[in-house]
Amino acid sequence: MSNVAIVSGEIPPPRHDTFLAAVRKGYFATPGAAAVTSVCLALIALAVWTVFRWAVLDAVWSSGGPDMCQQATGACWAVIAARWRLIFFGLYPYDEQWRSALACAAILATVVVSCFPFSWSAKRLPLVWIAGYGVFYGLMRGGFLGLPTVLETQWGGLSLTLFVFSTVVVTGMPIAVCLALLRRSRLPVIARTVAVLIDGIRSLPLVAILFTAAIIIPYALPHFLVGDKLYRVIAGFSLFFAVYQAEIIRGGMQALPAGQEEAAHALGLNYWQTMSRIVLPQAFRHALPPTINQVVITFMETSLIVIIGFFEVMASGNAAFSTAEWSATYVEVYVFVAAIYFAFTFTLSRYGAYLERRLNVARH
Amino acid sequence: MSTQSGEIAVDVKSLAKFYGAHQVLFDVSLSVAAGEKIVICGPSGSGKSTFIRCLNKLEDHQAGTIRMLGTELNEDLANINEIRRDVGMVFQHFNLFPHLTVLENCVLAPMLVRRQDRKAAEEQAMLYLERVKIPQKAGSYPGELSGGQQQRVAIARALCMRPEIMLFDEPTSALDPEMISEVLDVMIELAQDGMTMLCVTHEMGFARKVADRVVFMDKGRIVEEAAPSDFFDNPRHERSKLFLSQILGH
Amino acid sequence: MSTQSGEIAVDVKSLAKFYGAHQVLFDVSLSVAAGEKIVICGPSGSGKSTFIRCLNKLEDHQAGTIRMLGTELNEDLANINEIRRDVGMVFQHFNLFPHLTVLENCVLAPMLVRRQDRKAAEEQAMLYLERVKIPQKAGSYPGELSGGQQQRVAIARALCMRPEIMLFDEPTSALDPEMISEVLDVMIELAQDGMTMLCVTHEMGFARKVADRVVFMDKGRIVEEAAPSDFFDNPRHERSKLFLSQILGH
Amino acid sequence: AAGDTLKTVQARGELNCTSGDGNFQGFFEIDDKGKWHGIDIDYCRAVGIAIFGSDEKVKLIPISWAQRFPSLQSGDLDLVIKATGWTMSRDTELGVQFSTPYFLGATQFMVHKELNAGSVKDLDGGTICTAGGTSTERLIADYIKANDYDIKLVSFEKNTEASAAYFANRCDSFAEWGPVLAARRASAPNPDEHAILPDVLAMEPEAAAMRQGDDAWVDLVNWVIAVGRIAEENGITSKNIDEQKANPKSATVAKLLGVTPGIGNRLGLSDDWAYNVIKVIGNAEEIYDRNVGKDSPYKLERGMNAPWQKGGVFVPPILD
Amino acid sequence: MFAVLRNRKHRDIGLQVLFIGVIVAILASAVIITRRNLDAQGIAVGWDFLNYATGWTISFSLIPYDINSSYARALAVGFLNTLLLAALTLFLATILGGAIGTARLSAHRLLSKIALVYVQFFRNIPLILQAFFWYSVFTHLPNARNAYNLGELAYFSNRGFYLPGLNIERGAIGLAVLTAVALLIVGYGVRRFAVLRRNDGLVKLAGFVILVVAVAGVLSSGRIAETPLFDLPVQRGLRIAGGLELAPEFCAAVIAISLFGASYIAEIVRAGLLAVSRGKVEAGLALGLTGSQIFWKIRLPLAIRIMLPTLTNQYVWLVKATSIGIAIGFSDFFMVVANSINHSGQTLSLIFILIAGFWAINFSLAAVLNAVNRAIALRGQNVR
Ligand SMILES: Nc1ncnc2c1ncn2[C@@H]1O[C@H](COP(=O)(O)OP(=O)(O)OP(=O)(O)O)[C@@H](O)[C@H]1O
Ligand SMILES: Nc1ncnc2c1ncn2[C@@H]1O[C@H](COP(=O)(O)OP(=O)(O)OP(=O)(O)O)[C@@H](O)[C@H]1O
Ligand SMILES: [Mg+2]
Ligand SMILES: [Mg+2]
Repeated sequence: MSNVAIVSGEIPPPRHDTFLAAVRKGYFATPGAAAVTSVCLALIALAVWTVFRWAVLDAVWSSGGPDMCQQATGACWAVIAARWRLIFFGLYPYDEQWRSALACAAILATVVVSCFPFSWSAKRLPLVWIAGYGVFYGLMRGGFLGLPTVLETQWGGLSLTLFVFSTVVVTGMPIAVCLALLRRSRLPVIARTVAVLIDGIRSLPLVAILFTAAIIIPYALPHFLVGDKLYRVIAGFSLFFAVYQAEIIRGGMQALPAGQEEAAHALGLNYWQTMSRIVLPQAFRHALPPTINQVVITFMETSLIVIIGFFEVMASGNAAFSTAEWSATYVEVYVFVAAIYFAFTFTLSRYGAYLERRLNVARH
Repeated sequence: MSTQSGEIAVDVKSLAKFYGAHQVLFDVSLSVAAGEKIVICGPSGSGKSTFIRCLNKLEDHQAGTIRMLGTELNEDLANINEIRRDVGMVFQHFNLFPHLTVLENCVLAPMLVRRQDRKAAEEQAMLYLERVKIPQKAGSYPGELSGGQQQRVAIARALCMRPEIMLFDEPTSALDPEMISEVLDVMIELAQDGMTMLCVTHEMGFARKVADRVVFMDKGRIVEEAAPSDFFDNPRHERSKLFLSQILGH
Repeated sequence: MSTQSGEIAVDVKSLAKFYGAHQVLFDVSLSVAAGEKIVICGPSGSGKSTFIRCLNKLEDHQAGTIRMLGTELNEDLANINEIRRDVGMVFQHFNLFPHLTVLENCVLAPMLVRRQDRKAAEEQAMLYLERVKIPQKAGSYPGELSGGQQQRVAIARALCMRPEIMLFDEPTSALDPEMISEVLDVMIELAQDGMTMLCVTHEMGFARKVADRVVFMDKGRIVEEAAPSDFFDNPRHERSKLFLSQILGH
Repeated sequence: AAGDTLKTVQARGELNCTSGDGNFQGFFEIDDKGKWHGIDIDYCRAVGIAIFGSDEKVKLIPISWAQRFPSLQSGDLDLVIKATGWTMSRDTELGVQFSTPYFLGATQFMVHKELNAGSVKDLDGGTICTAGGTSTERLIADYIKANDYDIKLVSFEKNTEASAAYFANRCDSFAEWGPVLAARRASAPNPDEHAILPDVLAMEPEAAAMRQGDDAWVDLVNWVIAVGRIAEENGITSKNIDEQKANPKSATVAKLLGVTPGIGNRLGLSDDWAYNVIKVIGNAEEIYDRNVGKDSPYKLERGMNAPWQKGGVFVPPILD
Repeated sequence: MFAVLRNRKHRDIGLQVLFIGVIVAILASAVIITRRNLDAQGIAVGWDFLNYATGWTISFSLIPYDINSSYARALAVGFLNTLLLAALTLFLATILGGAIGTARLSAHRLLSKIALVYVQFFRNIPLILQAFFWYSVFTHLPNARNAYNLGELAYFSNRGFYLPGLNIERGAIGLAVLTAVALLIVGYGVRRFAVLRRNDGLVKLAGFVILVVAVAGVLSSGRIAETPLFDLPVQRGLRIAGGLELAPEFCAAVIAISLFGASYIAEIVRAGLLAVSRGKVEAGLALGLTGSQIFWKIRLPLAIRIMLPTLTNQYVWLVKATSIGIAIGFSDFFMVVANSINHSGQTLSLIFILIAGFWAINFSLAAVLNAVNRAIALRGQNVR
């Protein structure tokens, strides 16, 4: 900037700094900043080198068995080579695991498709999900076209994790919106009761809820309503997700000036229109980072369904190393499982950041 | 629900309004015939905004009755929605929807409430945006507009609903004189179309030219209510005299 | 950092400002002597708010220089804070702190920035609140005030810092004429105390009475800059003539 | 409901038995192909074979420790065979019924050799890592208290973590069941640095658990366990069973293998059920050796788990 | 009939009655059916076991406990451990999360990048694996005999950290903490609602003195007789004795949960700060407030009002995250319950106790924070 002589006042719009200039400005602006940057870089380099040596240089790859691993100072990836199918597919029958893989892909495709803005309409989204779940269920469960039936109790691994996760979010979100709206209801009795309900449920450990859904609910429901354990557990999990998400949405609503609702009313929009077009879109915008938080948490918490006997990824990983020959390789298996989790949750985080940027246009 | 001239569009009787224990409106009564234009003025904090906010039930009142277009504003749900559909309002603080573009702000209600199709709604919205001189900002978000531009969008948005009664709360406060006269021209046109208008404003020029009556409020009461010529040239009440002397003096 | 009359308080040279690729200020230059009162006017969206927001660096400019009280506004943080301490601003949208009472809004900066003790700060704040006629609302929260009351608080808050230069962005937009004249009186008093003022306003009465110069902006440029008498009676530029004809006409 | 579990199972065409929510070495483990095996699994299969003649009708339901008793009571399970110790509180308060024990679990200690500890006594002032919620934990606590040692016990959720803590030197000793200790030591980076102390804590009897009130069902499970031992006593294995059946060397063997009637209808089964079980699963010794003994990676001595003739404590009931 | 429903008041009443009715009906039928089913299957939910001795040890306990103690006492030990862990981790996670969330928005590129990496890293790796990692860090310190030694005052080893302790009974220490908290709350109330606002400095000083005296009094009442006030750790045999022992399990749990929680709180703080409208910050700038003054006096107070529901959510969640302790051998409430289930087999009763315990903690936490949320809500409506 500064003293550029400008005759007409018509100057070209400012261009962004070059990459190098941006780096210098952002990271090496002052001696202090430069020092901090250097120290950080050195630490990062050290960490990367250590990990690299362990995970790559000194590692035993698929060829070695447990005995070779015992000698090696690095990672023993042989366990993954030997047991990866267990980790990815759990107890799903060995010869049918291609179905599980396809089903997994179907769910992933559904998630990806519904992440694109063009499918965000009240008509398209349910269609996409119904189709996705249809394919998933058909493949996983089988029982037609000569595919042997595989019961829900045998489902496992990544496809189960993804199935539980996506179902919980997809069904939990609408419940969350309802709960949030009820919690803000004008009617004191409803608002209070829902508040107690939300506080009550979110105070419970998820394990207790899953356990209740799996074991105790059958006692409390008439027989025809009991259904399969997996779906009961998903229902309980959804409710759990919903109460958390409801509070997040309420937080987002709290950030809106009252004038917004008033303006909508003054235009004659009814309650639902006001909520769906004015209040919720803005509330979601304010609540996006915590929402992503909650979704990430939910993804990781799917690992708790092991408590009621489902072999999702984490449990399969546990089973993978706790045999006589692989019991020393738990670090490798955990790193592998962590990498799987990281791949998904990190993608979710980046998607959240993308959404934030996209929705940010109008912030003032 | 259409009103012919001569019918009573707004009928307020002995209205009282409290915020908690703090009373801000005292025994306000006002009757407005369909097609009439009322200008409400009065010192800051005298309850003008509160009064017109009561008229479409954005605020609950604690005593008295309000009848809009023949329907009493009470606890009847359907009524309130019907009324709001036919009563437009421009807010003192604009209250644009920041997540929607200017155009979307304008077509939202016509599409949802009046069930217009998008194309018709957009065409009509562009018409009003042109009238308030900001068609070029149709694609911008409210956060990218200057104060005056926002106010004009707020006016266009309310007009897009083609309401029978319009409530304006200082619709020209953020505008420059030039734009004020443009906006007032729009309002005068509307007035000539027979729309009932209640307008909180201190544009005395507008009051003189358009208003059928001027209502002067102070401390939550209607102090004086008169034809503009009477009001300006011959105010009866001490308070009004003082007020007018200040205006005309400065 | 005190300025004697005759010194240059504000010196802007060839200022250019973009929002993204959209240029809103073009080659704006203006020099204001200490103690001078400038009125800035112009149609809505012409860049008035943007211009005065650049003066205390609420917006970055992309070309040109700004010197306030002798210090250039550049990337140096310390400068900017020093400058802002001595440059008060009243926003078009008030921007009161909604979590603080009116009184707390007014004493916050004097206590934190000027290191006044609470008692002195509160006394002074009450003084200014009395001047803008709302001492009784000292304990209320901004959300409980009418539009005009909020605007008055905003003015009082800025004054409590006793700045050397005041930037007003439409300080009377939400006020009724009576209150406008009160507020203008306050401003005139300040003007007589020798405060440098830049005021975006369309109160031409104020401009005539107080301003040393009127600056007329259009489409991001300063179109005309003249003493009020010249400006009103004898505008040189076509655009100004049009603008004035509208004002005086309506 | 109680009283007719066998009929329910037969009507359903499926036996619901336990597997795990993870691995429990030697007792239930998943192989590379996702199939369960282990001692507990073998007994589940044995019960299934006894009822249906083949183990295809056995549904191994993955279930966590906490879930096993409620699932049993709610009827989701017909039988719990999941390394479950026979304790008084479970037997009385919980309303479950135990079979005769099929395994005796011995708790032992692994120590760092550098400590030169000869017995638990030498660990005085030290720390022991173990898996929590197991009977091992309780036994050690009891043992330490009884001997008045100043030893600290740190328990973990799983023995994987407990042993990792031990190997990291967080603890002076790692206490667990024999099979687990053996496996961990074998797979340690340098097995020679660790020793297993001679101290053996009181054994825990592992037994199958069933709902209270169905005596016939308990009988059936008891006899499924028993036939493995009777077969061992008589030298019958899965390999030589057909010769033995063709040519029974004693009245007991003849009865056992269904050559002469009696073993079946008294339990409501067919007379060849024991034959089927042994043919597929093997006798008690085979089960032991395959899963934790000399044919397994654990190479555990049979010790107490042997029949009385071989220095163990097990005595089968009499088949008459 | 229809007209009655169109009236807002009547409809409101009707809706609320209906709502309550449905809820009561669901609950009642659930209770009745459960009763019937449990009876039919002869399942008794017993509580007797609570009085029986557990027979197992707990490695970390704030109250006396040994293997002859009852289940009830074991559960109390676990409950207190969880309380302690929760209090510490909430505190640390809030401070760290606040700092990182703020740094995320910093103009300083490096700072914001580091904060971003922090969030992405700690948020996206399952807590249990992080707990394992920190635990292994602590267990890879030298053993007790070779412990790092800080001037004979403190020792750092893989058996734990040993710091100088106080020879004061634990009960008294707990009481002192409670006293301090209670006094602070009272003090805040007095400051907020009383007329004492003028002589701020003096009032603060008086309050501080009262606080110190009260806490010291409570503490001295718990002095263990005939011991020095300070209890120094000493090396002895296989381990270090005396002093304040911080077990590696405890340290790993605190650090893992705090770092993990901080990454989530950081995002919440960031969202809250972003939701504060720019105009408010600009107003602060225009008044000459410095960046930190604006942050503390304007942005943060406004952001807190926005993020409180979400923050409450996260707190409640974090309290439950303490149950990760089970994986690394810290005896939190969940671990004690799980062990009790395995030992006694009383699953239903113990799950109920688990629910009740977390319910008690979290419900009080949420109730307090919700009350704060209501108390500090912005007043009036035309705030822009
Ligand atoms: N954040 C923004 N992004 C893009 N354009 C903007 C932004 N803020 C303002 N503008 C545009 O800049 C121009 C000047 O705006 P400014 O607020 O300075 O006008 P003004 O002269 O103060 O008008 P008014 O009298 O209506 O307040 C307007 O055309 C406006 O649309
Ligand atoms: N939410 C509220 N709580 C308490 N008092 C309020 C609230 N809103 C408004 N008031 C008070 O009610 C009175 C009337 O306010 P109102 O907004 O109607 O004034 P107004 O006539 O529109 O003034 P202006 O011309 O300044 O906008 C004022 O004294 C104001 O302080
Ligand atoms: Mg008003
Ligand atoms: Mg402006």
